[in-house]
Amino acid sequence: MAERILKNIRIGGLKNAVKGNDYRKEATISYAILIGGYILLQVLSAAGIVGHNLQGQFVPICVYVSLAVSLNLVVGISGELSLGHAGFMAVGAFSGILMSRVLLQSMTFEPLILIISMLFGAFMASIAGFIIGIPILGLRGDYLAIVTLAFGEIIRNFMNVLYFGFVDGKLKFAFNHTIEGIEDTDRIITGAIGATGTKTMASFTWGLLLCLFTVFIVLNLKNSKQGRAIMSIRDNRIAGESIGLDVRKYKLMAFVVSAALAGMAGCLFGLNYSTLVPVKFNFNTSVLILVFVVLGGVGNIWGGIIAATLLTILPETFRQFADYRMLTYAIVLILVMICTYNPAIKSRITALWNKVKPKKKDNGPGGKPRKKKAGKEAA
Amino acid sequence: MADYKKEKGDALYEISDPGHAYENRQEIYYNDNVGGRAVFVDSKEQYGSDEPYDDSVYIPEKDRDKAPILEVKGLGIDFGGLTAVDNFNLALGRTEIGGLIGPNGAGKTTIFNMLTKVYEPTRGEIFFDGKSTKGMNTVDINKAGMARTFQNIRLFDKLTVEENIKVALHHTTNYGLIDGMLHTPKYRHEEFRIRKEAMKYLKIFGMTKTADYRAGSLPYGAQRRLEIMRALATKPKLLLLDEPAAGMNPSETSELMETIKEIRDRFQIGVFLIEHDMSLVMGICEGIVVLNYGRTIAKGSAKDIQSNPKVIEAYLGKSRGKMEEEEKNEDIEEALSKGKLESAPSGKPDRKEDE
Amino acid sequence: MKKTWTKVVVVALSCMMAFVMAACGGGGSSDSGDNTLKLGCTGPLTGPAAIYGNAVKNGGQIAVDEINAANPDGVQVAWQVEDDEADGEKAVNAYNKLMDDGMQVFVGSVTSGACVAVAEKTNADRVFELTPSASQAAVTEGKDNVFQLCFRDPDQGTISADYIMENFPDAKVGVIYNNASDYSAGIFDGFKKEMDAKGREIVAVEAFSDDANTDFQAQLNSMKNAGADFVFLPNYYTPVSNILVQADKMGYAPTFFGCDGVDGILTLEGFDTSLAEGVYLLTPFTASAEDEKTQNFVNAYKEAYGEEPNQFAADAYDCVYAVYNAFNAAGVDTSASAADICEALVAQFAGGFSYEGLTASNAMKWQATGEVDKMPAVYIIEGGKYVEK
Amino acid sequence: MIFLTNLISGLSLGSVYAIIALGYTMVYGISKMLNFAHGDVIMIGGYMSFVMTMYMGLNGWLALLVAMVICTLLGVTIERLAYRPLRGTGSLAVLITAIGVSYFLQNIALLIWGANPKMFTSLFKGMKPVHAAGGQLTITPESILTILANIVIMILLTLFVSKTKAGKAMRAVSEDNGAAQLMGINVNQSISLTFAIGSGLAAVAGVLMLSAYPVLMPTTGAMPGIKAFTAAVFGGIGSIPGAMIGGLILGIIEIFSRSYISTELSDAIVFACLIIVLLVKPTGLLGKKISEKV
Repeated sequence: MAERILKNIRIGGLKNAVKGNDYRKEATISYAILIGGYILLQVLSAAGIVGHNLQGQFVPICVYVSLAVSLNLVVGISGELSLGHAGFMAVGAFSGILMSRVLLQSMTFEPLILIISMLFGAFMASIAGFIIGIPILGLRGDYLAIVTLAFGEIIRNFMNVLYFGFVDGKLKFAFNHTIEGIEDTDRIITGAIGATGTKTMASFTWGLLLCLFTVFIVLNLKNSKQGRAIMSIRDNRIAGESIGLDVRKYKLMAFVVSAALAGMAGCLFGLNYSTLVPVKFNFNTSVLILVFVVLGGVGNIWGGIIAATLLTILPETFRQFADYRMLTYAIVLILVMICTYNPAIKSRITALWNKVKPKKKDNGPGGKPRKKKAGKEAA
Repeated sequence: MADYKKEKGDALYEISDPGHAYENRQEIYYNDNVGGRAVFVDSKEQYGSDEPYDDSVYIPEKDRDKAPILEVKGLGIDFGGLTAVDNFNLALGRTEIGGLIGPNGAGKTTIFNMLTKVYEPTRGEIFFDGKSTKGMNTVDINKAGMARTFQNIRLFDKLTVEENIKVALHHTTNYGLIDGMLHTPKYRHEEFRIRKEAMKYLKIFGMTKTADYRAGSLPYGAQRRLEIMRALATKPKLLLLDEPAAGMNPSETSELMETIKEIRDRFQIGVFLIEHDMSLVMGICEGIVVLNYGRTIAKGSAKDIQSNPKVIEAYLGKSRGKMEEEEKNEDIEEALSKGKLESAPSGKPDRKEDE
Repeated sequence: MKKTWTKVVVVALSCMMAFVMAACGGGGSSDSGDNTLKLGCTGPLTGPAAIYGNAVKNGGQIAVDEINAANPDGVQVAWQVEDDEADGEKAVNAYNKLMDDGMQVFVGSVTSGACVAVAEKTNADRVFELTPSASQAAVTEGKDNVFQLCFRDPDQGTISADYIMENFPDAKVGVIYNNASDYSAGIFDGFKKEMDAKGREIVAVEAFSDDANTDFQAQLNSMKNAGADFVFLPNYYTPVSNILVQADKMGYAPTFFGCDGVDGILTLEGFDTSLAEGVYLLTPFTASAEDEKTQNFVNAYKEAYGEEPNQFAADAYDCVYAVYNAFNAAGVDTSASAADICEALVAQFAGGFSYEGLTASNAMKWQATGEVDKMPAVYIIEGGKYVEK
Repeated sequence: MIFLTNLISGLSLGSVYAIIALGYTMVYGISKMLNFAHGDVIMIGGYMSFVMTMYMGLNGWLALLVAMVICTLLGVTIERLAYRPLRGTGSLAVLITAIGVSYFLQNIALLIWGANPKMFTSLFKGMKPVHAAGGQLTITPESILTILANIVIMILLTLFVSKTKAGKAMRAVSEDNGAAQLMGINVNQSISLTFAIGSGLAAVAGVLMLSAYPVLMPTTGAMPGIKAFTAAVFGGIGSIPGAMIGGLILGIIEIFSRSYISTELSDAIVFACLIIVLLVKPTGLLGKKISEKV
């Protein structure tokens, strides 16, 4: 049959049509923010403008950015609500710390130890993600959310009864009680007391590399066969099945990759402090990461980066409010949510902005008038 | 239009049996309309006096030398205690365009859902491409070569048009997760290839300039078209279209008719469609099944259907159908052959089968 | 599109604001002209552990006010406490904030987990650290600049075990401890080691966690079933009060024995103190001690904050005085850098400096490892008061 | 006997969870949001009752009434100020706002009442626990009355929802918000009413819980809140009898796993049970089947 193109087809005007995601632009913005921020902060630090307080937050900021980006893979790209991200962070942190302590027995080259530990943390977290992912994938919406919450709590509960340490140079493991005959200094993980005596190796540069890697993986995944399948299932599960997408497989994929990246970030976090307690990875931390994602715009990678940075610094800047610090934080959080999501207020801000902003023609690239679609995004 | 036999009781065909070469089978396939099961009988004398209609299946002549792409035997489904569809039988030729019509709520979409295993049928068997689909799920069905569209359009709204098609090409996209995460040369090569392929589909449908737009933001007609394209991109042997012309104006509908025929000709596949727009159904369908209250009330060519009193009754209601049959017949025939006839006796709004 | 840009603007503006605010914090400098020694501390002022941080904040403030009032012409002391929510990450942030504000000596952190994380930093920054209440061994381990004013957790466990074995030779001992708390788990660790070493059996061990610290009936039932007539409670007073209430309802009345964390239970608002009758506690401090020093402190505290001070407040009070005395003894100037002060203070503390305070019956001395030598006393609650045994 | 004691304390703890879960489940049913601030309303209810009895010298029951009124007002205010502006923008935005509200309530309680815990005086102070079987079996008035209160609340609530006009309106709104509006039901009013009832119940739950477990702190509500949320999902979120069954089962599992398996891992066991139930019944024990229209 001849290559005949169907004629006279009217597809209607594209007046109201919206351009899709511009991956290149998204990546450019994300990398620019990360690298630009890094250079800016390094310069400011060198010039002595940035205080200890902010400098001390460089690594945690990077970790939270990375966590926000990886959680976005589940919440934004796969469209499932996860309330247990801190659990994967915990798995990565503790297994990474364990690995670093073991490696320190025989190695001295820190960058290599750090990389191996982070990979190990990612590996263990991905296993946790896989185990958790399998049963929950049949669930939907808020039910899936509660199960992720439950798993996050289970992981933390188990961390409370895990003991690792060296006895005579050998790695020993115990469950539910202390290890027999162990010296204080040879403890690695002591149940609820957590990991102590960790050699801190993390630095801002490592943090940046982690962020870049996470963003690289997530953005690449988004713009690939797998990412498209994951997003398709988010947009319309039934249609996805009808074109032969294995829903469970792709959801699991998003979950596991996200868990692995969270594990990596958790590991860097763990190696930034000489001590780490399991309580750190409770529900509040999971929620905190979720707040980054939602505030940055669900599915928006660079939005998440900015939100994570901002919300990590914010409570610190509120120290001047002394006793009212956390109260202020809570109020700001509520107000910001209402301002960014309430349709009436939003349109007012937009109108205000339109007055100020130089006129641009047409829908610029990357424009996404989401209107009332927030509901769908969240569902 | 393809040639096929119209005479009652004439259009018998030889069916294939899974596992056997169809040539070996000489049985004649009839259907026991009352018993709820497909039976094999030697003659049609078994039918009682209660106005039996011939339930044998019409297959266009061009397809008779090949095994039918789809065979359905005694298909039925119950929701709770309610029988939504009962004793549905069908055979569809390799390159046939078949139509499934009936008033709203007759169970048409339910049949599509059973064929694609969105619902598991309560009774009956489906043979697709000679194989039973028992135990398959929606995904398997698609992999086996059946693709569909939906009554209420189901696109991947936030993805672009191009991505929508690329997703459908994922089975033929040959790279793994690691390639996808790291964008290896293999990834680049494959992406380049499927992009070209996706553009080919867009070109066929004249939608290249929409490639970068979000599917959810397209005009209605374009969305319908994209859904068909997406189904085609999975390289099916049979395409199920659920009300493809819904919401289209007459000129768009006639374009669509051309498109469907073009698709069949170009890809050499079977098409089975649900439609309320009689101009479309009568215009392109080579065989038509009429459904009412979950039961088949008529089968045959467009002409058979147009003159079938049961069909008229189903569309207009019993009392009117009987009392004014004489007077109305012509009008309805006209309506059936020319225009849309969407009102159902129940008058219920378009029901989407659920639960 | 509009939405995106709105967001960008909002985010960018607030980002800038935050950075400016954060950067401004760095403006403080240590060499202010006046003769002031700047002490800093981090502790949980919000969250579930807020009670300890606030006590330290207030107790320290009392000491600072006393010192400043007593020597208007001598070295003055400034006291700044930052919130760390008992979290290592926040504690490091808070510590860095203090550094930005020109802190010279660190008197913290309040909780162990947070303190270990901060101690790493003070060691690197060469800032002298004396913690009032972070009792984990890991706090001082390998850090020459970090000293503790409180007992180490395992030591408390050991001392408790010794006391129990000596004074209750026939008691069947059970333990209920918080396995999610480093304090509680640490004491239990030492306690169990000592009991095992001396061959004394513990008939039942039950744990609970911070997430399930309300219902203790299962644990108490298990104690009861094991026949325990003596229950060791190495916990803070909040769960202990809960345990006492529930044991009373069950009609289970063994001898309860707590550690310094139980101090404060009598002043718990709304608590029926009759339930605590006969409870033993091993603590270096109680507010009902009759010596003059303690009474002065308790009265000043009550006047300022309207409640009785607990052990944390007393520890903080002692810390401020200990640092102040050592600073004066070392003869350093307040204009010296934190590192210089650190070296001078380390020399003092490791070199036999002693201090008589509220929280020990003897004069406290420090080992070079950072551990304090002091003796706790055992008290029993009788007639709604702590009575020394 | 120990078994019976455990069973009673399990039922009593479960009843507390059930009453809290009712608030979760009703709010979820009507506005499809996870109100994570609900646990903190319990805490506020506890403090209110405490303040009324300790500082104002009110009788415990009167204090409970006052606490209920205040919590009801609080619930309605929160809904009006924080949640209503975000209605229809998707569950995520409201979820985060609810968490903000939760932080807000905790910190405001910290500022007002300080960090020191308070010991709550039991509502049933005058009543003595019953000991039986030679001290083996203990029945406290708190546990029995909590269980009774739970049953009474359940019955009243079920009657309210099925018999009264306002209750029917609430059901209609949970079924289909838009359709209810078309039928002339004031959706805002119905949602406010739901928050009012849920928050009033939270005050009751708070007082009952604190009567049995008397330590009151600004963070007192957080963990029971999460557990009750789990209970609501366990029973099928959105279903009133589901909340009751979920709460009771959860309480029993928690107490039993603590008694017979491990005190350290009791929470892990509770959550593991939840997961298992959801695997078998993906929408909880009594939850409505989610069906997707094709």
